[in-house]
Amino acid sequence: MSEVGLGLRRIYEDRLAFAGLVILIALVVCAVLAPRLAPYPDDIKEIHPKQRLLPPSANHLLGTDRLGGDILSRLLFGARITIAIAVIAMGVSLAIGVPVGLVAGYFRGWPSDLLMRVADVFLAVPQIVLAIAIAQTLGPSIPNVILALSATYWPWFTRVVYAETRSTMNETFVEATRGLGSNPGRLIFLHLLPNVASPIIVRASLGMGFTILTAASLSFLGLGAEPHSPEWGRTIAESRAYLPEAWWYVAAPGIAIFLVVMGFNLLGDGLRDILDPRIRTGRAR
Amino acid sequence: MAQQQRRRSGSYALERYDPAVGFTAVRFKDHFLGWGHNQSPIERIDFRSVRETTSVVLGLIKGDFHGTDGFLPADQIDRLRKSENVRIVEQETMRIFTIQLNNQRAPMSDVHVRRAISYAFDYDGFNNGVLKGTVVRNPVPLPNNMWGVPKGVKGYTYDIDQAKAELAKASVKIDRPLRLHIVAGNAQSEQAATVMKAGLEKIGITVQIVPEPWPTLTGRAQKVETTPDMWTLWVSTLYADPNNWIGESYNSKYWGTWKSSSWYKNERVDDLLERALRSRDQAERAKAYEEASKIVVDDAASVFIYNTKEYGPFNKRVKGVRFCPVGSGQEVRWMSFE
Amino acid sequence: MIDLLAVRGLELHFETERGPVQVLDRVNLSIGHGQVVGLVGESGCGKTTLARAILGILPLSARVLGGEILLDGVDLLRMPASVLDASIRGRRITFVPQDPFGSFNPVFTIGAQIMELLKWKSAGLAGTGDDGARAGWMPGLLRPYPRRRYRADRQAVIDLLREVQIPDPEQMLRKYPHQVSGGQRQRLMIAMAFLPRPDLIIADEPTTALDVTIQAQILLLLRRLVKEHGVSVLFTTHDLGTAYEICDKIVVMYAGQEMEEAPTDAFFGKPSHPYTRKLLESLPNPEGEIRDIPGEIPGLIDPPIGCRFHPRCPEADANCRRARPAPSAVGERHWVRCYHPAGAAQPSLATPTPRIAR
Amino acid sequence: MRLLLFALRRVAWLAPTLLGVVALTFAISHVIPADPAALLAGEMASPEQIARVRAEHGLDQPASVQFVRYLGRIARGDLGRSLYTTRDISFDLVRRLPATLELTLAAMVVTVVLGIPIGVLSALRRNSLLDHAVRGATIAGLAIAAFWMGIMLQLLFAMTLGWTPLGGRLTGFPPRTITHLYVLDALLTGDWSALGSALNHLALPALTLGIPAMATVVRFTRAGVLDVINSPYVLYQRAMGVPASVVVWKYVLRNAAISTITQLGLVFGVLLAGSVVVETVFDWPGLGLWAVNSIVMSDYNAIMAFTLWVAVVYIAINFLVDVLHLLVDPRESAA
Repeated sequence: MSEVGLGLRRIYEDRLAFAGLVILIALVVCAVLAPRLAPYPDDIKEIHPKQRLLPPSANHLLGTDRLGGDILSRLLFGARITIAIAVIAMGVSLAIGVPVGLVAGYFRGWPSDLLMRVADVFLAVPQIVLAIAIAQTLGPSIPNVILALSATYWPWFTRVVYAETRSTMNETFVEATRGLGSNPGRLIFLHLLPNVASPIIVRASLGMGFTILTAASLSFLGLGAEPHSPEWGRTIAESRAYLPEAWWYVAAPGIAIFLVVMGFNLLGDGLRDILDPRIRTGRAR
Repeated sequence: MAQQQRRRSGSYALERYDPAVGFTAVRFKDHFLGWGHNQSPIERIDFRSVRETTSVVLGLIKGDFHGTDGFLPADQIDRLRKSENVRIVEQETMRIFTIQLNNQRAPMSDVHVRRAISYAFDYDGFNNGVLKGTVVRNPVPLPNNMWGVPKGVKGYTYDIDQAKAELAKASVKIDRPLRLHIVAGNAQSEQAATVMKAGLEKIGITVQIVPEPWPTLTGRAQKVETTPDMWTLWVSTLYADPNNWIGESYNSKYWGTWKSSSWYKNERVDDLLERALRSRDQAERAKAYEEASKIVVDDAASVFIYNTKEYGPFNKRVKGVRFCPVGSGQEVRWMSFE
Repeated sequence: MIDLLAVRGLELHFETERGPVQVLDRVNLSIGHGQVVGLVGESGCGKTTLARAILGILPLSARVLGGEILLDGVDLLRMPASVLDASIRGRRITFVPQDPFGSFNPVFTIGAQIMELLKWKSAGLAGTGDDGARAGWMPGLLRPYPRRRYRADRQAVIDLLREVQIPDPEQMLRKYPHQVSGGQRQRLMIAMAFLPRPDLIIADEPTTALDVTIQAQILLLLRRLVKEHGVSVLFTTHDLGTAYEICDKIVVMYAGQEMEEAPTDAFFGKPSHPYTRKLLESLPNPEGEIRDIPGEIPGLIDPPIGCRFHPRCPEADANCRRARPAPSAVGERHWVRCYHPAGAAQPSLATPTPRIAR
Repeated sequence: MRLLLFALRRVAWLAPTLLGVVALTFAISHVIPADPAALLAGEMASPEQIARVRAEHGLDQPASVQFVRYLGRIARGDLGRSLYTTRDISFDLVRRLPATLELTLAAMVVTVVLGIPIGVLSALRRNSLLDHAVRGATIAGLAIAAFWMGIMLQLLFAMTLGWTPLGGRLTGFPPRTITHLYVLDALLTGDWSALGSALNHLALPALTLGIPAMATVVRFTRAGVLDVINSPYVLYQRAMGVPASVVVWKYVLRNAAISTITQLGLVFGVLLAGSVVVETVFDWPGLGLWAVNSIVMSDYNAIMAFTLWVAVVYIAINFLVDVLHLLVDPRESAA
């Protein structure tokens, strides 16, 4: 575990990455404690037609929405949806992408090539477009959005893992363990996985941010959350009709999205520099 | 969506059309009604189809547009009121808004449940809060300003206790979330649905809101089994007779059309509506419609919400704006620039 | 007469997160007119840094803390970069890089690159007060290449390419770097170093990147050109054999300190510094056994006080650990910085077997 | 000649990917849904109608047969009919294409014209205040939701300042159409008022679409330039006293350009994807908006066609980039 400790220490030293980490911790806290933190937890269901579109004030720090809901409270609950989407989508993508990448990287021959070509096909379509197609066919709902995002993101992991595995395979110790006749499974999980871990972590962190953006876009286009859900992209879509007067209505959720994605990107970049000096980033120099 | 194309242009001839842009019409000189009534008629009209309401309003305020159709969100009308370029012509029309209940399907088959639902909608909150009083409460299956409306029918009010009481009387159990279908991308039906949902959850009924394109909805309404538990519906004027509303909606002989999508069945009402339809005697017809209305309201066949007010925002320079309730639009023949 | 180039007490550090790396410790070095000086030492001893310091192309992290680099008595360290560009670099001092593969720009033809260089540096410019570099930024780029001079220079290039035994020079000028072998590239690099008719050429391990057979040819070529053009050369290498073959004088560096300076014969004849002796012993000798120097090169973040070799030195005593010894003469133009020089002449150790006739 | 061979080799490599994309859209439209026939026939359809649709579209056949037919249709450029407008989809596609093309190209211009110089500057002045600012901005640029930024721009420039229209492509009817790119047409026909209007309408969407892509370009340009600056050949140039201006503007840029060109394909992908959202925000009558309207109308055929179209264009662009790369980088020709 000292390695983890070391990693954390490095993150702490990298100011930007640390900022990212702080943002994300804040996000999780908001999501978990939403019912306690929210000034008006009921406003997820409750409506107050008489106090709609109130500008920010002491009672409503971020103002109220088109049905009188307290925007701050709704944002806090929205954070839950955002996290759920990002985490589940990434989890599923990992669950699909990593094994495929490992297998394709470990075994040579046409099955591996085929797997990689399939991945390429998915990567040939911009994610959001493919996600739209899938989500629309499945019918608009958050679970389907998650499904669509997972179905479109796994190839990124496959790519990374594949490349890493192949290079690791050529390193001597793998040859050695092979020589000792240890079975593929053992080799993959004891030797390859640890080696591909760091690029996966980096990719996942950056992927979270990307996924959150895509998910928000889908909701904005009306593919995600059902009406009056506190989901951030959805809220922005609803707020448009009340511009320019109700500027706070559109500003708040947008900034929320921005901060969270920023958090993941900063952390991701930081991790990339820390875990994987081979990959050069703009920040590295 | 500002659909200027909706305006009738019989007295104007189409000159140019582009679905992405809109169309241009020029005055049709030899229109059978002639133009004697209008000294300086408008020679040329550009109709632009603009998707974003906000753009329409901005255009009106800046004076790029001289008019638009009446159905604008309340908040936009507020903005227009503030502008010195725009004059808003206001009048109650005959376009009523209801939430349809599928009377043939449990639990809505139980009159007490239907009443409970009707008590659970915050009419005042929606009409005067969300829509800022740009509509008027319309508790009956006919536009308030139509003849045949029964006198002194208050209809239902937002009253959770009453709702609970009614629900207690209900014989059926509500063991599933009710599906409330709305017109996809239509902000007002979204908000109405949300208000309905909020109210129903107070009395322990969960609601799932399902956005669907309009053609799908009307399609569903053709069969009782595909008709949603509830859905938002506007009935506007095709012809100025009570039958256009209550008749086509609650006379079971019309089953299968989307207007009658509440699948309401009541011998007495059927009988009354038939008689009203056949009779020549205005007084008798009125009585029949009034009585039928009372029953339908008492049965809470649908949730009757409001009757639309028409807001014709026009550039101050435009004169002679008159409304035509049928198809609710404004007749350009009468208009002129000052 | 004064030396062409004299480095006096040059002290230089590299800034790093882990503190300053003390790469050069008050280094002295002198190069006479027409003299070929070999700067010898293990990699990381600071010879490349010294070479770069003379050219003024140190990395950003480098800090010069003291000393001077005199070219005909003028201190280059106190000269503004523009003047260096205009009248020193590529004019009086030219450069043969270690890596002939990377030192050509892959996306331009060789001809384009040579001519671009001559546009600013051709001998034709010498004497005329003209210098491109002082002419600001964009102007430098837009500056035309006078037709007349261009033709002259191009001819000069082709002649010189013949001289460095490049078959069919015109053809060569049209090629891209990746289409040319390493040996050829290094010949080109050498040619480019001579074209401006410099006084001093700094050749930074010019042969290490090449394989042995090529090395020999390049050395031969270099030596011939040096003799013909009578230029001075600073030749850094870690290979004593190479140094032996072309140098008039050899300077040994260890861990950022120069240890001994001697004419080539004296250097191999009677090496006086313990390190030098170890170095020579480590050469493959007739008996074919290889003796290694015990111990390892110190880290330069906190180098040993005094003589940096003392941790590995059999002779080392308190003095060595206290202060760095001053240069002491042990023979004709033969200096050594050691408290215990092996002064007495003794039978020469292994001299490297020449690969080319001297 | 060599170029041609290279191109052919690339095409051969791309063909399977294309096939795969078609297979993908087929899977989405025919395999995922429980009953594609019901989807096509629409919610209101009676069992008989659904049955008829199933027969018409051969949905009762085994999947393999269906796929072959599907492939054939697509090869013939027949993308089916829109379930909503019942028009031929390829017709809509073609009619909507120019708008999206104009927007994407404009955004591309913004991206490249701004992105590359900024990247170079930030690399040349690395660790300067400017550099830090730029790097911060790029990280931010990649974190902003495009649709939100678009709305904010509208809020500022259209609603508050009133400098630009909220959306749309033009006020009034387009200039005499030659290319259907209004800006170009207006220029060609010298219709200055239309030109002004077109540019005015184009400004915000192009910016919104361009900025995230710009962030990417800046990053890669910066990294590329740094690579070059630290390369031995630049060191050599400096050692030989070639003026800094020449080294930077001639050598560094030329080399950095290569690494940037390879990124353009990626950038174009970003732009294509972005156009869906941006066109919605700015009511831009292009393919993206068309796709979104198809979503609202749950017009599956249209959405599949759009997906397919984007994929094909995306692949084609990447192919072109490879060829371009071959042209600018002599090393490629060796490989």
